[in-house]
Amino acid sequence: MFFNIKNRNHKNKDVTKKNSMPSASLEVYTEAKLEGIKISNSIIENIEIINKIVGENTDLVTRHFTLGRNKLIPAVLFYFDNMIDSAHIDLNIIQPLLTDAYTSGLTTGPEIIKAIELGNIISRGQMTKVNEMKTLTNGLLEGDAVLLIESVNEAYVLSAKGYAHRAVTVSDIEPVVNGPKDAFIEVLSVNLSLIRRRIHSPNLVFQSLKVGKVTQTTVCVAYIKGICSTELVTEVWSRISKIDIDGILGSNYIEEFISDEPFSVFPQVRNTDRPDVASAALLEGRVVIVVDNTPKILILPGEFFSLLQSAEDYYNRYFFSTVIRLLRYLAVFIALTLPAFYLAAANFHQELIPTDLLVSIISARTGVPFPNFLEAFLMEGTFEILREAGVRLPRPIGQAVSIVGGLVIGQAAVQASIVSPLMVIVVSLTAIATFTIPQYNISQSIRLLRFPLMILGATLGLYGLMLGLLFLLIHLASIRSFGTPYLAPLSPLKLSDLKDTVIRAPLWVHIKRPSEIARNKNRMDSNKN
Amino acid sequence: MFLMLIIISVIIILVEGLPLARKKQRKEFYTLISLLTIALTLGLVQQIGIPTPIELLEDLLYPFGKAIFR
Amino acid sequence: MKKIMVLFIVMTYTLMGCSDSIETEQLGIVTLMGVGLDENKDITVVIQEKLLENQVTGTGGGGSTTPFLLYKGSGRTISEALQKMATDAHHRFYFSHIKIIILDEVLLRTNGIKDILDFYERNQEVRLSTWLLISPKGKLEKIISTDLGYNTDTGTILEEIITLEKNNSFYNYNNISTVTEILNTSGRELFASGINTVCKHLECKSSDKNGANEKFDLRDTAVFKDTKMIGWLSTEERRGLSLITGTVKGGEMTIPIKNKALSLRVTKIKSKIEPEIEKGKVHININVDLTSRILESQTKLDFTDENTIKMIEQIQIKEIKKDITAILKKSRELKSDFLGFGNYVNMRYPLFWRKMKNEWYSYYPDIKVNINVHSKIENTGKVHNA
Amino acid sequence: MLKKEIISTNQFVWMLFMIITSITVLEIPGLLIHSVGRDAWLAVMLAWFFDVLLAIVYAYMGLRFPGQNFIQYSVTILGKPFGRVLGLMFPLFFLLAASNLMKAIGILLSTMILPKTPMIVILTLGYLLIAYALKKGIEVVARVSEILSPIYLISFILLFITIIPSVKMDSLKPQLAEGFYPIISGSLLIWSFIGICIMMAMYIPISNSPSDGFKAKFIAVSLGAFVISILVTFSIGVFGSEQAGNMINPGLQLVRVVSIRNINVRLDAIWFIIAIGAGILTSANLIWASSLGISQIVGLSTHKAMIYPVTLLAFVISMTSFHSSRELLNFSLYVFPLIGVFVEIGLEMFLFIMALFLKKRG
Repeated sequence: MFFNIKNRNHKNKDVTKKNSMPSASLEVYTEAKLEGIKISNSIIENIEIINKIVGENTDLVTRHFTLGRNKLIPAVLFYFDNMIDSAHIDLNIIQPLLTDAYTSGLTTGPEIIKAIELGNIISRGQMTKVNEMKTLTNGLLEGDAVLLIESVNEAYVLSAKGYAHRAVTVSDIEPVVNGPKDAFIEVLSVNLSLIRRRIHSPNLVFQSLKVGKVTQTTVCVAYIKGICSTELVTEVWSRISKIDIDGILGSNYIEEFISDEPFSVFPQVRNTDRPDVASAALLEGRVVIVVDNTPKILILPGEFFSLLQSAEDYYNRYFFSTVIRLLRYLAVFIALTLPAFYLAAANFHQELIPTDLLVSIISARTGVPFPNFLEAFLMEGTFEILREAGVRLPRPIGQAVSIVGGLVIGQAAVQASIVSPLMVIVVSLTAIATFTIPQYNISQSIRLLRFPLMILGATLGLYGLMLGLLFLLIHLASIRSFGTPYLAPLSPLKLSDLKDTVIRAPLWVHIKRPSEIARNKNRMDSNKN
Repeated sequence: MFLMLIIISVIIILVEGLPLARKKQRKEFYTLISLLTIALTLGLVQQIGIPTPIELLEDLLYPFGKAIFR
Repeated sequence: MKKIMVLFIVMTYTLMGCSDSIETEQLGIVTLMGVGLDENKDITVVIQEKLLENQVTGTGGGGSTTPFLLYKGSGRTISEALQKMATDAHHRFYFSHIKIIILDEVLLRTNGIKDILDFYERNQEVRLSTWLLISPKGKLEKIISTDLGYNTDTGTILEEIITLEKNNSFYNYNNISTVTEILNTSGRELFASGINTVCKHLECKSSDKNGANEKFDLRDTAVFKDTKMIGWLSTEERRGLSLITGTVKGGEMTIPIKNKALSLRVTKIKSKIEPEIEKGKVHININVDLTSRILESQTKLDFTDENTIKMIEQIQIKEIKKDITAILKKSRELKSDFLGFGNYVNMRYPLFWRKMKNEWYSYYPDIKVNINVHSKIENTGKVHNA
Repeated sequence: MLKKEIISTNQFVWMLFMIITSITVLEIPGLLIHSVGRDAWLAVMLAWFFDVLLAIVYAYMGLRFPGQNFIQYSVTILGKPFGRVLGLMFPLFFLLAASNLMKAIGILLSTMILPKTPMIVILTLGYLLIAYALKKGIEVVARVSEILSPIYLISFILLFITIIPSVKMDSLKPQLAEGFYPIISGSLLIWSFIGICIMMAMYIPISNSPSDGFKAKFIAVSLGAFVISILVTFSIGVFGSEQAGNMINPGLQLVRVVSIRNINVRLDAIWFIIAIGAGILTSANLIWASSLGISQIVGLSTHKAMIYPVTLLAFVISMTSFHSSRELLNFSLYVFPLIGVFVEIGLEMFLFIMALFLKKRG
C-alpha cells in the first residue's frame, strides 16, 4: 500500500503569529446564503468574498500574478493545498499563463484573457466557467483550482484534483481464488473507472448527485440503459434525492435511508467492493450506487438469494459452483437454527437423539452447573465477544485473541466443566457455518436472529422453533426490495430464474436475465423474438 | 382468560378501531366493535357455564351424524 | 411501541412454555423393561437404566461395577409400579429409548398380553417399533440383571443381536406394533420370540453368579391363544413357523445326506398361504418357494451333476415339509391358529369367514393342508466339488 | 397502498394442496380408518371423484361471475337481504373450520410433545402468528405457502418411501368386507374435509388467470387425495386397521416406525412440526377468507381492519369449544361433516341452480 503524497511547496501562508487564534469571520455560509452571490468584475471584491467564506483555512492557497507584459491584468489562483495535483497546476495552468502565452506572441493582458476565453492557453483538460460564488466554492472544496481575473465577471474552475488515496488493491472482504482481484477504493472517480473499464457500452450511465448538506458527498447512480428498467432508476433517484442528512460518510448511510423495510433485520441492499460483481449486477439490470469516500458500493435491488451469492461462483466450473451453492444454503440454515435445534432436542425431544449420543450428552453435561439454555447463551455470547474483539483489534493482535479465546479458554472451560464439549461443537459448527456466507451484512442478521430462535427452541421446543421460522418466512415473504419480492425467484416462483439461484447452471444456459428485475430480459441474441 | 380477552379487545380497538373512527368509517368501526362483542360474549358464555353455540350445534346435529357415520 | 408490546406478550407466553422443558442430565435413559408378576399377583416392573460411561469406568470410587442400574417396583398397573419406583430414583425415567421389553411367562399365562400392551400403546414415549421378548418362568429378573461383561447395557446388546439375527437366521421376532396388529386381527393368534440365558462355554458352573459366562439365547418362541400364552415351540416347530411366515431369509439349514451333513443358506424365500373352499369345506395350500446356496458340504457329491442338485433339493424339501408338518401338528394340538389360516380365509372369503368365525376352532384340527415346497439351489459356493 | 392482491396459479395450487392435506392429515386419518376400515382408500378416491365434479361447478360459477367470490355472487343472485344471509354461511363455516383445526393442532401438540404447556399458550402463539401473516396480506401467505407446501409434499414422499419396507399389503385384505355403506359414509366424511378447498372460490377472483381455477383445484385435490389415500393405506398396512383406527394420528405414528436399514430414524417430531406449520398456515387462509367474507357482506371498503377481531373470534371459539380430544373427535366425526356437506355442496348447488334459473350473470 502506498500513498501519493504531494509536496507542500505551494503553501505561502504567513505563520509568524504564533499560537494566537487567527481572526475568523463568525459568519456561517449556508447554501441559501451563497446562492445569491454573483461573481463581480472586481478581483479585489471577489478575493474579499472568497476570503470571507473560506479564507481562514490554512490549506487555502492564494496565488497572485498578473497577465501580460504590458497592460497588466491582475489575476489570482485559488486552490486547497493537497486537494490538487501540484504538477498539474505548475505545468498546465501557471506555466502556460506566465510563460507559454508569450511564446505564442501574445503580450497584453486582454489578449491573453481573450485566448483563455477561447480555451486556448490553459492546457488543463477540464475547465468550466462559472458566474456564481456558490459553484465556485463548491469546485474549490472538491479540489478544483479557481482562476479569477480582473474585470472578468466569471471564474474559471480548473480541475486539477489530485489527493492522497489508497491504490487499487486486492479485495479484502470478498477474496476469490480464480477471478479478478481488484477492488474498489475510496475515490469515486477511480471506482467509476474500474466499472467503465469492464463495460465498454455507450449505454452505461453514471449519473451523480450531491447528498449531505454539509459534506456534499457525490453519490453516483450507475445503470445500463435498455437493460435496467427506468422505473427502478427513477425510484432509486427519487429516494436518494429525498435523503436529508448533514453528512454521508459511508455507503451504508445511503443504504439505511433507501431501504424499503427499515425495521427489518435483513439487509435489502447488496454491497460489494468488487468491480466485477458490480458489473455483473449492472448486466443483470440492477442499479449500482457508488458513493464517494467508500470502497463499498451498493447494488439494488438486493433480494435474499442474491445476498447469498459469491463472485467466486461464476469463476469456478458450474458443477462445483452448484455444489458449493447448495452447501452454502445448508450452512445458512445451520447457522440460523443449529443451536436452537440443539436446545429443542436436548430439552424437549430427547427421542430425536440417538441413544448413544444422548448418553454422551448426559455424561458430558454431568457437572456442568448451568442449564442447557444458559450454557448455550453463555457460549454463543462468548463467541460473539471473541469475534468482536478479533475484528476490532489490530490484525496481529486479533489472531492472538482467537488463539486465547478459542483454544485456551475453550479448553479450560471444558476441563473446568463450565461448558460441555458437545456445546462447544455446536457453537463452533454454527460459527463456521456463518463464515461461509459471503455477504457480511446478511451474516450479521443471521447471527442476530439465532438468539431469539434459541429462546423459542429452549422454551417451546420444536413448536417454538417452527413458529419462529414461520414468522421469519412470513416476514421475508412480505419484504420487497425496490419492487422485487425479497424471496424472488423462489417465491413467487420463477422456474427459469432458479437456474442461477438454487444451482449455478452453465453460463450458456442463462438465456434470460432475472425476470423480476431487468427490463430487457434477453441475455442472448438467439432468444430474440 | 376472560380478562385477557378484554385486554386484547381493548388493544384491538386502540390499534384498529381508532384509526377507523378517525377516518369516519362508521360501518367498519361498528362491525369491528360488534365482532369484538361477539368474541367477548362467547368467552363470557363459557365462563358462566351456558352452553356455547358450538355445543348447541353439536347437540343438534350429533344424533344425525351418529346415524349416518356410525 | 406496538411492536415492543407484541414482543413483550410473546416473550411472556413463550416463557410460560418452559414447563415442558427438561434438562438432559435429569433423564435416566431406560433401555430395557421387564414386566412380571409377583407373589401377590401384582405386576412387577424391572427396568434397566443405562449408566453413563464415566460412571462405569470411573476407577476412583463410586464407579459402578455394572454398566446399568436396576430398579424394581410393583403395583396393580405398570404405571403404578413405575410411580413407586420413581420415588427412590434421582432421575426421571425416560422411555423413548427403550429397545427391548421382556414379558414374563407367568404374567402372560395368567393375565394375558393385551392389558400389558395398553401401557405401551398409550404412552407417548415408548415407540411402537420396540421389540418384545418373553422370558421363561421365573427367569425375568435373572435375565435383566445379567451383565455379559461387554460394558454396555442389556437393551443395547439385545437390540444388536436382533438386528444381526434378523438377516442371518430363522427368527420370529415381533415388535409392539406387530403384536398389537396380530391381536387385533381376526383369525390369527400371536407368537413371540422368547429369551433365555444359556452358558457361553460348553460347561457351565451353576454356582457361577457372575453372568460373564452366560449369553442370551433368543431362539425360543412362545405361542398364544386369545391373548394368553399357552406354550413354547421346539426347534423343529420354530423353523416350520419361520418357513411359513417367510422370515428365514439368510437363514442356515443343515440337511442330512447319507449320514453326512450338508449346510444350505436360504437366499430367497416366498411363502404363500392360500385358502380354498370346496363344497363348503376349507382347505389350505401352503406354497413355499425358496432359493438357497450351498454353504458347506461333508459329502463327496458331484455338484456339477444336475441330478445331484435335484437330489439335494428333494432332501431339502422333505426336511422343510417335516418342519412345517411339525408346526401344523403343534398348532392343532394347542388349538391355536398362530399361523393365521383364519386370517387368510378372511382375506379371501370374507363372507364365508363371518359365518364360521365363531366355530373356527371346531373346524381347525380337521382342515386339510397341502404343503407345496419348491426349492432351487443356484450357487455352490467358490468351488464345485470338494 | 390499496393495491389489489393477486396470486399466481402456482400459488393457488400449493395453497389448496396445503389446505386439503393439512386439515385431513391432522384430523382425519384415524377417524376415517375407524369408520371405514380397510377400504379407507376407496372412500378417499370416491371423495376425490365427487370433489372434482363439485370443482367444475365452482369453476363455472367463478367464470360466470368474474371477479366475484361466492359471497359476492350469492348477493348478486339472490338479492341483498337473502343473499347476505346465505353468503354469511361461508365465512362462518371457514371460521368454524379454522378454529376447529387450530384446536386439533393444540390438542395434538399437547398430547404429543408439550403435555404440560397450557393450551392457551400454544393457541395464543399460533393465532398471533396467523394475525401477523394476515396483516401482511394474502399475497404474503400465498408466497409462504409456495415455499412451505413443496416441503410438506416432499416430507410426505420421503415418509412414504422410507416406510414401504414396513408395509404389509396383506393387512388391506379383505376389501369391502362391510359392504358399500361404510365407504359411502366415509367418503362423505372425507369429502366434507377435502371440500374445504371451496376456498378456491375465494381465490379465483384474485387469481391472475381465473380460468385456470379448475385446473388448479384438480391438481391440488388430486395431489391431496393421493397423499391421504397413501397415508391411510400405509397406516393400515403397517398397523392393521383396528390399531390404526384407534390412533389419534396414524401419520405421526407412521413416522415413528420409519427405519432405514434397521436403524430407527426418530424424526417424527420434525415431520410433525412441518405438518403443524402447514396447519397454522391453513388456518391463516381460512381466517383470511372468513374476515374477507364478513367484510364483504357488511359492505366494507377493506377487510384488513377485520383481521384482528376475526382472529380473536376464532381464538375464542378454539378456547371455549372442544375441550378434550374426545369432544373434538365427536365433533369432527359426527357434526362437522354435516355442516361441511351442507355448506360446500348444498349451498353452492343451490346458488348454481338459482343462477341458472334466474339467468343471473356477473
